[in-house]
Amino acid sequence: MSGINLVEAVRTALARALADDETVLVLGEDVAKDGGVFRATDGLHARFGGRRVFDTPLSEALFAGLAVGLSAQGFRPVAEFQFMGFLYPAIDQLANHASRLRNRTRGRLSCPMVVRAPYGGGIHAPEHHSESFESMLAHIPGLRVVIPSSPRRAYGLLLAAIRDPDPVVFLEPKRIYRARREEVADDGAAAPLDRCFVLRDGADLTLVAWGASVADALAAADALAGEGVEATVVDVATLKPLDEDTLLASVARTGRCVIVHEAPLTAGFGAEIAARLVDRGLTSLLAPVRRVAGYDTVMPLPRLEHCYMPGGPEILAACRDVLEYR
Amino acid sequence: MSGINLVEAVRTALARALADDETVLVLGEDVAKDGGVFRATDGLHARFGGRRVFDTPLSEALFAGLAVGLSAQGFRPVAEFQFMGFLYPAIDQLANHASRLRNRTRGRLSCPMVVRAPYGGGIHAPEHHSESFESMLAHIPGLRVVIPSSPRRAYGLLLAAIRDPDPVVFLEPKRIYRARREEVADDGAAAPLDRCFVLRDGADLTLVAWGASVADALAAADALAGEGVEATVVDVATLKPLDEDTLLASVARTGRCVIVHEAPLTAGFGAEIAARLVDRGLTSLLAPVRRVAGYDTVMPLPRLEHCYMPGGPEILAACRDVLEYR
Amino acid sequence: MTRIETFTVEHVGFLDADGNAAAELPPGAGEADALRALYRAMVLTRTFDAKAIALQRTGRLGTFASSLGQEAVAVGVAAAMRAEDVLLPSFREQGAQLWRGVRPVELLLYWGGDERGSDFRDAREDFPICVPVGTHAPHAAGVALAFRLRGEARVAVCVLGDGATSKGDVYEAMNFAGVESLPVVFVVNNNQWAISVPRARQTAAATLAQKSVAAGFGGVQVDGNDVIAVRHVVAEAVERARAGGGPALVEALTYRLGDHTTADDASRYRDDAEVTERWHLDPAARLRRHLAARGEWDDAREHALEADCETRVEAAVDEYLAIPPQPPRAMFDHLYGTLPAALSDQAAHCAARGSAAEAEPST
Amino acid sequence: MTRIETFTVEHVGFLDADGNAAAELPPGAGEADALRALYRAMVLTRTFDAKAIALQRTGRLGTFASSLGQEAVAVGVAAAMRAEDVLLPSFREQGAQLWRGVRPVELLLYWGGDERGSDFRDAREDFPICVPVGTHAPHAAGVALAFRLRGEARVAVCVLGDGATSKGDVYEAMNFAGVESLPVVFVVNNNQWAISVPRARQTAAATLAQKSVAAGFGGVQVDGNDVIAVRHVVAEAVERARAGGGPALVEALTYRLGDHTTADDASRYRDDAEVTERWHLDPAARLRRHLAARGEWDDAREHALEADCETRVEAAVDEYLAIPPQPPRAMFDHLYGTLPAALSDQAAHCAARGSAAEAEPST
Ligand SMILES: Cc1ncc(C[n+]2csc(CCOP(=O)(O)OP(=O)(O)O)c2C)c(N)n1
Ligand SMILES: Cc1ncc(C[n+]2csc(CCOP(=O)(O)OP(=O)(O)O)c2C)c(N)n1
Ligand SMILES: [Mg+2]
Ligand SMILES: [Mg+2]
Repeated sequence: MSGINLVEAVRTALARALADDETVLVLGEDVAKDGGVFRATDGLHARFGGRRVFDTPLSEALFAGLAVGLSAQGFRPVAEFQFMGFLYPAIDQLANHASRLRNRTRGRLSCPMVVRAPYGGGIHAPEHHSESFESMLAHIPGLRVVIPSSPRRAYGLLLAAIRDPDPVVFLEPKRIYRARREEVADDGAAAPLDRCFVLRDGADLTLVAWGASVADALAAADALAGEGVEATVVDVATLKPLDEDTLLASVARTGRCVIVHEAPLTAGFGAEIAARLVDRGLTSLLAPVRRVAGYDTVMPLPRLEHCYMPGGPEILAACRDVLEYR
Repeated sequence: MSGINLVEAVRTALARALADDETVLVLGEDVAKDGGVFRATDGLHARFGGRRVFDTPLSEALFAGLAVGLSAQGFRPVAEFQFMGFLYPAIDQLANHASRLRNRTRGRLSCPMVVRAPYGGGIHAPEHHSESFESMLAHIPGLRVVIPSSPRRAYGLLLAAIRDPDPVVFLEPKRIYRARREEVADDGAAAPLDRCFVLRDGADLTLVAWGASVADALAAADALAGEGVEATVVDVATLKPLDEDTLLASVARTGRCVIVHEAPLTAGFGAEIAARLVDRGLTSLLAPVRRVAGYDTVMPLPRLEHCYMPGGPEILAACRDVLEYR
Repeated sequence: MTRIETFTVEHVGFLDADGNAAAELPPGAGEADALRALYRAMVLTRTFDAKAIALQRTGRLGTFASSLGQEAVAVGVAAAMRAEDVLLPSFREQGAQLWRGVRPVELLLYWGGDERGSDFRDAREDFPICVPVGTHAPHAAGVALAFRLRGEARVAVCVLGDGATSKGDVYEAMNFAGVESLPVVFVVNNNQWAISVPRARQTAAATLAQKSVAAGFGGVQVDGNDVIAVRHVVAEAVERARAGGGPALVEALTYRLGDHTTADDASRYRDDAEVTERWHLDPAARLRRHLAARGEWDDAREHALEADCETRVEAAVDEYLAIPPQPPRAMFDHLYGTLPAALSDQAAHCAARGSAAEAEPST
Repeated sequence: MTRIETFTVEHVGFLDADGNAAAELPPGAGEADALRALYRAMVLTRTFDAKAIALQRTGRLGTFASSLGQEAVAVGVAAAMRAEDVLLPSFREQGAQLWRGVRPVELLLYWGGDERGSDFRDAREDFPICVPVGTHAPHAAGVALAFRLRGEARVAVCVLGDGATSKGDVYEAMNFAGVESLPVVFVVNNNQWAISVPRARQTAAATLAQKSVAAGFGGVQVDGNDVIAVRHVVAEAVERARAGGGPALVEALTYRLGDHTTADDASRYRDDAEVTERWHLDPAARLRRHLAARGEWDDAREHALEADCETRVEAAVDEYLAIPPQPPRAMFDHLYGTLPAALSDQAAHCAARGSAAEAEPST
């Protein structure tokens, strides 16, 4: 099958950014010779050299803060966190510094940096390797939080993130790193960072998802189509700032909405979307807004992981609930 | 005026817990001789000694992890973070360890620890001293997140938190540390950790808040009463686990709901409550659920702080909107 | 300009690569029965590791971190501890865990993706494997402080990698241990690599032992492929800590002969020649040669040991493979001491889903 | 047992408490004009601090952290830097900021609760005050790496407190600076206290200078109340770093004569006697005595200086008090490079609210 998969699209975008702009740097643990544990940076060290693509010591707080210092000096560092579960020590730098430096200094200093991290479950990874806490990051003012769901969007959104003048957290759904190939023109074209993508159009129901859950939502929509139900599928893509208008417009039409995410339900980002709908879209709601999400439990180790992950059956059950609601 | 204020209630509860249970420890920065920068631990070092009440080095990640080790060994450490803005470095220990140790070991080891932090704005504090990110913590499975809104509840909830067999984040709204005195019987009675408190009853509207915003909500309810509108005011108190039933029951009656919090709107905990209402309470909703929250901005420095904080006028405006909605 | 402080780092080793005593063994350190026990433990660990890799390769275990070539560190450390001490391992100290009574089947369960693997039947106070690198160092300080508060003569032993020494929390924990003079020993299992990042890119410090200078206590380097030296140096540190002498840092120099984990391919970033070279320092062969030269080991014993290790590991594998997964609802069972009512719907949903779900492979 | 590494810490000081040269001054270090400039900067800093405290006490400034008694550290550090270097201060280095061109009115705006105070008209690349202790250390490493990547002969200078040396991120930053041999100098402004926690409870390390041993580079201790020594030692470190010699750590021993901040009451936790004792080591008096003994300072100059500092600070205060707050919508103006459309409603709401709001006191 031709085309490239999502992790290759990430790599292609990184290479393009490194080639186009000499202020772009790639750093993190094992990103140089090893090419990243998922090979997202494979070949970049050989091609762009150790000055531009380098390994840091095993110090997540350090390299987040390093990116703050580098970007305040005009570089565009792209820092890879090996897994999202190891990003916690960097939240301090993201919340107290990266997201604020521009505001604190009235624009004198700023942080055009990107933080990348593979996230999410479903690959039978070891303990602490399957986390999704995008909503925690989406709560931090001054950040952007972006999550691609396909190779093409990964390429365009990552380029946009790198070119953005402010800090962007770019979360890569590792469950679909190699799930699907598609043709991605390496044309340097960035995708918009402030827009949801409507991937499928239907008048009966709006399915909202991001990351790896988008494929699940599309599959559910396919299944529903077989039953004569036409669902719109929205890939949120940029959680922060949130393109509320696209979501409201879709639900204004369908009146029914199911939101899907892997992260635990409580205070997950699905809540924000539901809250926007009940604030500005109440009149259009013909049914409760359902969230199909992870349980409020610690992500179980691999043997039970499949019982945690919200999947096809859960999504379809929620859709049917919402569709049957009168 | 007789009675004690909120910070004194915290101190009274700490003293009671230290006296009742010799496994209870108090630790943090400046909690010993200095008695904490807000004096929450004043006198405890003198009374219980340096073995039970001690200063740590300036290392937030350390003392969060220290509490994990101590509690796994059967102690009940109560760790004070000087301000919530300095709790970020401890999120790693809370999310990757404290909240999981019991689950990871199938109950063999557990973390009966409490993390206390003054939080929120409104006292003209320096930069980084006015943060509210309770929703980030409420997203972490295995934690409890508790926020008192009065001296009496502070006393009872803190005792409950200390006695709870699992890690509890106890956030103290410093804006009302000294706002109001009330009689608090030092009777060792804990308040329930899984319940919202209905502070005022009214059939026209449900006002939901926690922490310092509860007083604002009550004031708004008073103002509305003057206009003949009777509002229920719910103090959420325990954000996680959330007592959804009390909230649903109230909105089932009033049909109208306004949620108030200081934290930035997006992915704030208000979203979770709104999402629950639109999931399970849609039919009772007579109006959009409004969130009166902080802007999605960095908390401004003191000169503009009052323009960030959601206050009386904002709450009343939202209430009127919701009340007038047909 | 006045010199106000001087610090030194010492290196300790007894056996050379051929197993000859290059330095005089400390009194008692050469006792044959004890050395044979160490040797057996190293071979058991190696057998376990090899089997775990094989299980992973055939889809019956998750990602696994082998300790090939590093067995002397884990075994030496564990042998230096008392049963009542507490071990806080990282994820490559199965040799220490096995010595301390963690059962092979428990390790397999853990790496096979089952939380019950961390519910050790014995070693009840030992910490589970720690994956987020270095984050267990503050726990070790907490455990040590607990011992001190209760007046117990026990010691916490925290093992971490060379990469972990770059983590701020490890430094913070050492610094606090220094302040409180806690009964805790930090052992750096320096296998020269943190995945693909070599030791030299991790820090400019000439030794990792000197990391403790920043925390105000001593550090010592030991030949980590010399189990006698590891046991001796760690035991000295542990007993000093037990006696109130405060914390210590031990850097054990060893080498990761295998891939970082089964998910890694070390040939991408390091020379095979380097690995071949390092095989000459194999800690198990070294001790075997030492014992053999003293007439305390022979082929018959070797074959018996191999067979015994095989049998024990095979038995554990059989036991492991026969254990059905927990029911889905298990993810709620130990989330809190008592499940909050607010979660009962979720738990019920999960339980129902479990009974509906078709079984998935155990990794 | 073989000794494999030895590390030493040196202490540097030139002037004794009376201002006499106890050791020979380095060549050029005694130049009178330069010393008078240092003295003037210390007195200006002290005048500024006193005024800021007065403003706070009368409700016209927010919480403020005075540097009383520590002026020699801030001034000495700044005097050792070149204009093109970058300063990353904590929150008690106004002496260094003023030297580098940050205007008193900007400092007042900042502490008065106005973000414009960190939009320095000059010193455009210097970092703003850092409140979360130690978190600016990684930034300093990043700035230094930026210099190196661009091939610029510039140095990042990061000043932090004794308490900050307990933070893991400070260690991580030093460690990385060591690995990359970055042009960065870390200066520990050791004023013996972190709010109420004395230096001895912060770490068991005999000196804070030795913290860099863990990071593989040198540390030196300097008498932080001897501005000549501070300037000299920091300049040596800065120039070595500029020349490619890598990072350094300088511990400056001084004392916080005042409260931690205006929100603090140090009498709760420390003896007045200790403070009185430490007044004898006052760095400003020391340099004045030194200059006076050399005939390079006199009462007339002192009075002129006092008057000049008063005038400059008063002018800054007047300017500060006359600056109206930003409009409320300012909180959206620099949140992002371009405000996302998704936030325009919020910004409009805020703007409207501002026009309605009655003015509040500026703290
Ligand atoms: C905080 C954190 N960051 C990253 C990782 C991913 N990771 C797992 S092991 C490892 C290298 C660890 O090196 P070292 O400490 O030397 O231990 P070793 O694996 O060599 O035993 C890394 C980067 C992790 N587990 N935790
Ligand atoms: C990470 C963090 N924790 C706690 C605080 C609260 N706090 C402000 S200053 C301070 C003490 C700092 O001591 P030191 O580093 O010695 O600097 P000094 O104030 O003495 O100049 C503390 C604990 C903070 N600002 N940041
Ligand atoms: Mg290693
Ligand atoms: Mg200090």
